[in-house]
This record gives sequence, C-alpha cells and structure tokens, in this order.
Amino acid sequence: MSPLLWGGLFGLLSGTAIALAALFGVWWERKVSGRMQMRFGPQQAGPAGLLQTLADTIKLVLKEDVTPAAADARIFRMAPLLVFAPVALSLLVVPLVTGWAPLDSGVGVLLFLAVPSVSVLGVLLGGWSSANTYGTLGGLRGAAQMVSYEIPRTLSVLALVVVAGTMRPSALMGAWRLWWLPLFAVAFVVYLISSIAELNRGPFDLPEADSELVAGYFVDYTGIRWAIFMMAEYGGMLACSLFGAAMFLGGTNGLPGLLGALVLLVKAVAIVTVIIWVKWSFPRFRQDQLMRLAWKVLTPIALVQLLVAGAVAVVWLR
Amino acid sequence: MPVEVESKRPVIDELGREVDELVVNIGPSHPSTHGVCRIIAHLDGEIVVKAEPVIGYLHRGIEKMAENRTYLQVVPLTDRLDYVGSMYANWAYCRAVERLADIRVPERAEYIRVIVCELQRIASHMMGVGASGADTGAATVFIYAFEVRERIVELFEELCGARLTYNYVRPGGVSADLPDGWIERCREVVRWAPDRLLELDRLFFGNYIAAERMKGIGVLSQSDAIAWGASGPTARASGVTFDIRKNDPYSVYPRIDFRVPVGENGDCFDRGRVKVLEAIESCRIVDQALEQIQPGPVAAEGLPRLLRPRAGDAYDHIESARGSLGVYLVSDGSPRPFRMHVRSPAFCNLQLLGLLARGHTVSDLVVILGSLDPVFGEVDR
Amino acid sequence: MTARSGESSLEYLQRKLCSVYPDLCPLFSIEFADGVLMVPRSVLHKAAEDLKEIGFERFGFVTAVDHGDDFELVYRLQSGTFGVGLFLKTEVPRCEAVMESLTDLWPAAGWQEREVYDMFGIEFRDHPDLRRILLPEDWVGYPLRKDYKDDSVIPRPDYI
Amino acid sequence: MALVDSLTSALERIPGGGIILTSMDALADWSRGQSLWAMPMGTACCAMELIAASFSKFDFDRLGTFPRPDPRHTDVMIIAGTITKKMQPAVRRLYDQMAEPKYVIAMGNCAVSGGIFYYDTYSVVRGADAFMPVDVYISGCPPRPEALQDGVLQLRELIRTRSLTDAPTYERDLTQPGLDAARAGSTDAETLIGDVPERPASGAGESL
Repeated sequence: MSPLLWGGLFGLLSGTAIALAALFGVWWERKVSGRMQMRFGPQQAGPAGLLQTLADTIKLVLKEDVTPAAADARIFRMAPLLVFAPVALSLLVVPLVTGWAPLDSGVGVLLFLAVPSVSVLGVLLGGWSSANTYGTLGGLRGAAQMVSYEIPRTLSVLALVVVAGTMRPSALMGAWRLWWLPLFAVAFVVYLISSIAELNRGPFDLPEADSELVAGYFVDYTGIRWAIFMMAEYGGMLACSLFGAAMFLGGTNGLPGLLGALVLLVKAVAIVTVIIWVKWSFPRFRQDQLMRLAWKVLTPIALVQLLVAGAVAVVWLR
Repeated sequence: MPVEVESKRPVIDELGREVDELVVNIGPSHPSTHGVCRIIAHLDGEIVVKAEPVIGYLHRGIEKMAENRTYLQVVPLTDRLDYVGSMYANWAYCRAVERLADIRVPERAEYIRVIVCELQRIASHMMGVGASGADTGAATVFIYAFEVRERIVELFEELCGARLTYNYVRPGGVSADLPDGWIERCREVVRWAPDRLLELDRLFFGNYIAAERMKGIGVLSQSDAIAWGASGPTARASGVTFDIRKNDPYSVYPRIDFRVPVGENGDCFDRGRVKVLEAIESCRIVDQALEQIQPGPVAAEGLPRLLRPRAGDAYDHIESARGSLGVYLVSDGSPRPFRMHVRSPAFCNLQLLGLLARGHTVSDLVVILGSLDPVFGEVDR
Repeated sequence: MTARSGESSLEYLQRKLCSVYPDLCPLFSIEFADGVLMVPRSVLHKAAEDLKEIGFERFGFVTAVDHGDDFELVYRLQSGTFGVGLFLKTEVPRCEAVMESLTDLWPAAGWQEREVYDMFGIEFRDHPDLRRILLPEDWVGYPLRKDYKDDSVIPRPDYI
Repeated sequence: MALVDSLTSALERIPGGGIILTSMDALADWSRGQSLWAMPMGTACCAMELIAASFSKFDFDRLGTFPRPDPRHTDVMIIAGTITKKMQPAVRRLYDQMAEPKYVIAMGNCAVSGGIFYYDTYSVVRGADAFMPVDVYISGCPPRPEALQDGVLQLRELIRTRSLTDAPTYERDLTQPGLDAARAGSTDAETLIGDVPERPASGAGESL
C-alpha cells in the first residue's frame, strides 16, 4: 500500500479514537466533577446521560459558523486544525497492545514529545487572529506556558529512556519492571503535572481562564471549530494518559492482545480521573507562579531524576 | 463579552521605552464581575497600569421610586438593593423609619431581626467567598459554599416564603412570627454550619495555590481604608476595628457575646478569611439569640396603616455583610418619603478597585474585585 | 478633654466642639438623636476640615435634597473618637449649584460627589474627575431633582 | 449553515428523502434540546437563582445545561434580572454575538416586563422583548430555580415543534409582541414556529 493510504488510514483511526475519547471524556468529566460537587451530572440524554456529549457534538456541528469581521479569516479557520492534527499524530505512537503500536518507530518517544509542540502555533494563531483582546492574551499565555512545560515533560520521560535504553515505545513498555515504580515516582509526577500544563487544563488553564479571559484563545470560535479545540484537548488528555500508563505504570503488563489493551485502558482512565480530580479541586495559578513552577521547581526535579536514572543505569544495570 | 481592541496609544515605561498599552474592556457582563460592572483595564503585558471601574449598569432609580411610594411600599424595593443580603437593606430602612416615626419595636422582633440578619451574613459571606473561589478558578469551592447558603435560604423560605427577596423586616417589627419548630431547625443549621465553614476554610484558604494567589495581592493599608471610606470586612481585613455592632451598638447586640475578626495585612487573603471567620462568629450569635428569645409580639402595636412621620430627616445604619449600610430618610409629613438615600457600603468599597489593582496582573484584578465583594444592586441602586 | 459621667457622646461632642471651635457652636443642634451642623456654603469646607481635625475621620456619605429654590447638601461624617455620626448640612441655591469638593480631605468623597452631580447636577469645584457615574454619559437631565421630566416614565397609579 | 439549508431542500425534492429529513430533523431537535448551553446574563437579583440552579441542590447539568460565559459557545441566553438603559446595548450585543440557532429565556419579572421597576423609574427597560426576541418567559420575582429549569424544558418543547427546514438560521426579525401580550404570558411563538404548539410555550411559572 502507498504511504498516503497508510497515512489516511492512520488518520481516520486516530481521529475516531479522539472523537470517542472526547465523547467519553467529556461525559466522564461532567459525571466525576458532578459527584465531587454533590451533583449528579448529565442524566437525561441516554442512560446516565451517556449520550449527552453526542447531543452536544451534533448541536455544535449544526451551529452557525461565525468568523468575526475583524479576524484574519484564513488563519482563524486554520488554527483549530493546527491544534488537532499534532494531537492525532502523537496518539499513533502509543503502544496499545503488548509489542505493538500503530506507528512503532525507533524514535517514537521523541515523536510523542515533539509533535504536540506544534499545537503551540495553533493556540497562538487562534488567539491572535480573533482580533480579540482576551484571545490575544490567552494565546500569548498559552504559547509561553506550553513551550516552558515541554522541558520538564521531556526530561521526565528521558529518565525512562536512559534506564530502558530504547526509544521505541513498545520496547520501552516491554522493558518495564516493578521497581521502576518507586524509582520513577517523581518522574511520573513531573510528567503528569507538565502534561496537565501542556493540555492547558486546570490548575494550569490560564490560556482559557474562564474567570479572567472568559474563554481565552478560543473565545471567538463557534460550533464545529470550537468542538475541534475541545476534541484536541480531550484527545490530548487521552494521549498523555495512555502514554503515561504505558511508560510509567507498566502499560499492558505483558498481557497478550485485548486483555493487555484493557489493562492499559483502565490505567489510562485512572490517570484521566486524576486529571479531572485535580482540575475541579484546585484554584488556578497565576502566570508568574506558573513559570516559576516550570523553571524553578519541575525542571530541577526532573534533572535530578534524570541524574538518578543515569546513575542507576550506569552503576547497577552494567 | 463585548470586546474590542481599542486604539493603542504609545506609552512610555519607566525605562523610557515606548511600549504599547493594551486596553482590555472587562464587562459589563463578564463571569467575574459579580454582576454588571465594567472595568476598563489598561495593561502593559499582563500588568494592570490602570483599572477604571465603570458602574451604573444596574441603576434602577430606586431612590426616585421611593419618593412615590408609601413608607411600607418602599420595603420591597429595599429587597432589591443588596440582593445577596436582602434582610440588611430591609432592616436599615426600617430603622430609619422607626427613628423618624418614633416607633418602639418589641423585643422579640428585635431578636428575630438579629437572627435573620446574622443568618443572612453567613449566606452573604458564603456567596462572597464562593465567588472569590470561582474567580481564582476553584469552582468547587463555590458549590461547597453554596451548600451552606442553601440551608439558610431554606430557613428564610420557611419564614417568609421567598428565597431571595424577603420583605420580612417591616417598620415596627417583622412581617410574621417564627413558624413552629423553626427555632429548632435554625439551631440545627447553626450548629452544623461551623464545621462546614471550617472545612471550606481548609479547602480554599488552606490550599497552597489559593494562598499564593491571594496573599500580598491588593493590599489596603489601614489609613487608606479609613480615608477611602471602606467598611465591613474590607476595612476590618486591614486592621480597622470598626464594626457598628460594637462601636455604635443597636438592637439587642449588646446582650450578645461575640468577637469581631480583624485581619492584619489587608490583602485579598485576609479579606476572604475575615468573611469566613465572621460567618462562624455569626453562628454563635444566632445560637445565643435563639437561647435568649422570649415569646411576645413581633410587631409594634397600634401602628397606622399609613405612616405619616413628622417632618424632618433621620439616618440609621447597620452593619451589613459588606459594611455600614445606612438609609437617610427625609420626611415632609406626607405618607411618602420626600427623599431616600442609601449609603451603600459596596459602592464605597468598590471605589478602591483602581487603587488596589494598580501594578498587579490581570488575573489578580478579578481576584481583587471578588475580594471587595460588590453587589451591584447596591452599588448602582 | 474626656467625656463626663452621665453625659451622652453627643453632648460631649457638642461641648468639645464649642470649646475648640466657638464659631461652629451656634450652628450645632441635635435632631432625631443625631448631631446636625448647619453651616453656610462658604464655610463648609473649613468646617469639614475642622471636624476632621477633632476626630471625624470617616466620610459617611454625601447626598442632596431638592427643596425647590435650593438644594440641601447633606454630608454625613462618622467619628471613631466620639462614637457618633454627624450631619453637616448646607444650602446651595438652584441657580448656582456649585460646591467645593471634599475630595482633598477624604478621597472617599470622589464617587459620592460624582453621584450627586449625576443625580442633582450640583457641580463640585476641584473635583479630580467630575463625570456622570450611574447614568450614561449622554443622559439629559438630573433625575433626582423634583422637577425632572422624562417621557418614558410611567407614573404609578395612586392606590392610596 | 448554508450546507444544511441546501441539503435539506435537496432532500425534500427527491422521493423518500422526507424520511431521512424527518429523522435528521428529530435528531437535530433532540441534540439542540438536550444540550442547551446557557449564556448567563445575570444582571440583577435573579442571577442568584440562576447560580443556584446550576449548583448542587438543583443541578442544571442534569438537563445538559451548563453556564458558559462566552456568547459564542452558547445556545440560550438567560436574561436574569433588570435591564437598564445603560445595560441594554451590551445585552443586545452579546445576543448578536451568539451563533445561530439561539434562544432567549427571560427570567423573572424584570426581564419579562420590568416587574417591580415598571412604574416611576427613568432608567429601566420594560422587558427584554423591547429590543430582542424572547422565546420563553418565566414569571417570578425571582423565579425559583425549578421554574428556570422548567423554562428550559419548555424551550425544548419549542425546539421540538419546529422543523429543521423552517428553522431560521439567519437573524430573526425583531418582534415586539407588546406589553399586554407579555403580561398575559403569551410569546411571539407564532412568528417563530410557524404553527401553534399544543401547549403554550411560556407559563413556566405555573409550576410554582
């Protein structure tokens, strides 16, 4: 088959996965946050409100597509895709079954860490092209934040790579041992925090800060375009949870086929739940505190973790 | 939000460089303006160079309307002033009328007024603290705070049938006596509430991020607080020990033992914290008042349907959840007030926004506004 | 000077005021259990300054009452030292509705005077920022004046 | 939504297309009705009940309604409170910023007719329908949160009775039903729906 066909197939697969993730993720978030707030969450659309997100999606697709008169129309329309595409691409390298990932490249880990950075452009351009002060501020905040948190995130995963000695995701997952849990506990926390920040979710949701910037960089997006932003967020959440579960928590634990995939999925949902839990418990950081956390706290911690991992790799494993 | 990028004019910063100032229009309908306030914020990057509040989006002309209503008919209008704490405006207005018409209020009515107003203080502060929580991004805090508020609102509903606009305190007393078993239910709520309030205190003020967000933000010095006419929790957080309940005691407050929490730093953290502590103190007050209340009439006897106070003017103030709320009434001997003026604490406190927000980031701006706890029904009247 | 036993804080205030500022003494009266100091327009600023001096550190509010030919300006000052409030009143003729601003003494007066300007059209001299505050900038007329006419107002039917 | 417009008219013409159209219609109505995101236009007292409606005791989220402060993302504007002459342009502007299809709930007497601020006042707009179309009126001062939720259910009913082909996707004409109609509780439903619904679209306050 031609590479183009493969690409199309993978794109479809990834897009469907993200759509499903968003459908489930939004419902799960509304249910979990509801329970945290002594509420029920969606109840009326479908059993236990399961179809709520479906209704939301259909409605968003059928809504009017507004491009503000002052906006830079072409960039404005392109920005959601620029956020969505990298997320969809990054999902491909996550190993879903023992020994197999849709795109099991030798530099898969690097790809996973590097490709989502392109989203920064989408956030920045989306905010800027709206010709809206809130959007502009949100886009700038988002760019600064996402670039900063790349570093601790990469460093924390790098510690794994040093010990495992491979960058192939499936091999890295296969190399997981139980003693990695205590060894990489700190790295996992750093990974989780910086992933939340990468996703612009609470308590790092400054770019979209509801109470300050109303909706931040997507303040002027309507209907389907806004839905794409949301899907990218939930797709990103799925990607980073799956990846975190696969790399740090043992992934499929070597179980074969679907059973392993199920184990992985349960772990990923657990991480998603933690992310939701964090979002609905904590207040939001301020810009300077956010930067301080990234550069003065997380990065040094991740470096120390890398050092420890290096020492273990050199002293113990050799 | 009506958002527009207004023309940017060149501004010279401290180092002599020419920078662009970004003018951000916040409001009048914005999630954290707590109603309909508009703030024109001039930003240098994220830093607020100048914040100018624009008010009046809820100016309904209540003072003018009062001039064409009888004294009793004004009471429902006062409900709509401070709609987070309607009982206060009711009471302040009634005290002014009582002073003007020389009405003696029975003791039981005074106790009931103290009870409902202290309950109202808890409810109102929960709104204020919860909204501060929502401003910093902690939506769950708001919902936990509202749980306490809902319990109190239920008590009020039992008392006067309304959840928000009570029209309960009337000149000469209150509109109805306490229903059967209300005292027990109320006692149950005020004994349950302190634990919830402490939990809320831990959840929000004990949170590292929240503390970092609020400490040292929007510091109001003690002298500024006095000079700018701040009152209520806003002034007390700056260390001003002024509370009308203590300094100019009214009603049955002298018979009740309570403390007035005072802050030290005058920042957003203290302003929020003082509210929680005050709410806990209010639970104590209600508990004591419920012990002391005796059976008796709840409205002054022999009051005419149509009050015609003698000509003159009177002012009376009470300590509302936002500060000293006063009503100034001028009578010309007719059954309608000649002039009514409301000294609104939220109006005076909001004036501080420009002063406090200068030099902080735009994220802090909404936190500062939230900590001042304005209610625009009262600000704009 | 301290309060004598059996003396109310208002009486103490009167005694103190008379001893420190004898010229203000005859203008002081007690109405509805509140101290009232009725001064001519020209000396109001000075009187306010004096009152601030002897302990009226808080500015309560300022409002006006429309009495036809002239407006009565009512200032409310609050004192922590005496534990009382005090009305400071003056009359301003309608034809020349100008008053000196008290913003130099109390910044708190800023918005309040703007409100009086907005509602009554009384101008405050030396006010740093005298604009309409509650009504839109382009509003015509001063609604709390008794002779204010607005076609959009529906008068309430008289039931009593 | 030019695509939907041309698609639906094309479907109507081909034989059997009506079935597809009807089920599409039902699906669209269902999704719109189930996911009415609210733009909280809380101007005054009613805003408190609007907040209470989405919190734990009443939980608006059960109906799929949750408040989002951004007009671009929302479907129904809930006008909760008095609208003053100074506020009126802002309300209208926010309404204009919302994407079609959009609906308006006038919550509380002030937004219905001016309510307690009908007489004597110089600065209050007597009802939101003076300057924008209103779909559902809820009486009360303030209405209880349950009444607001019932208003959303009434709006669902309104959406259900409207066909996809008839649904205007352009700016609706500004209709002023007049004060008498507003006070009687009727809506400008005739002009909106095309056919009269079985039950009145308003009267949400009746559940009180």
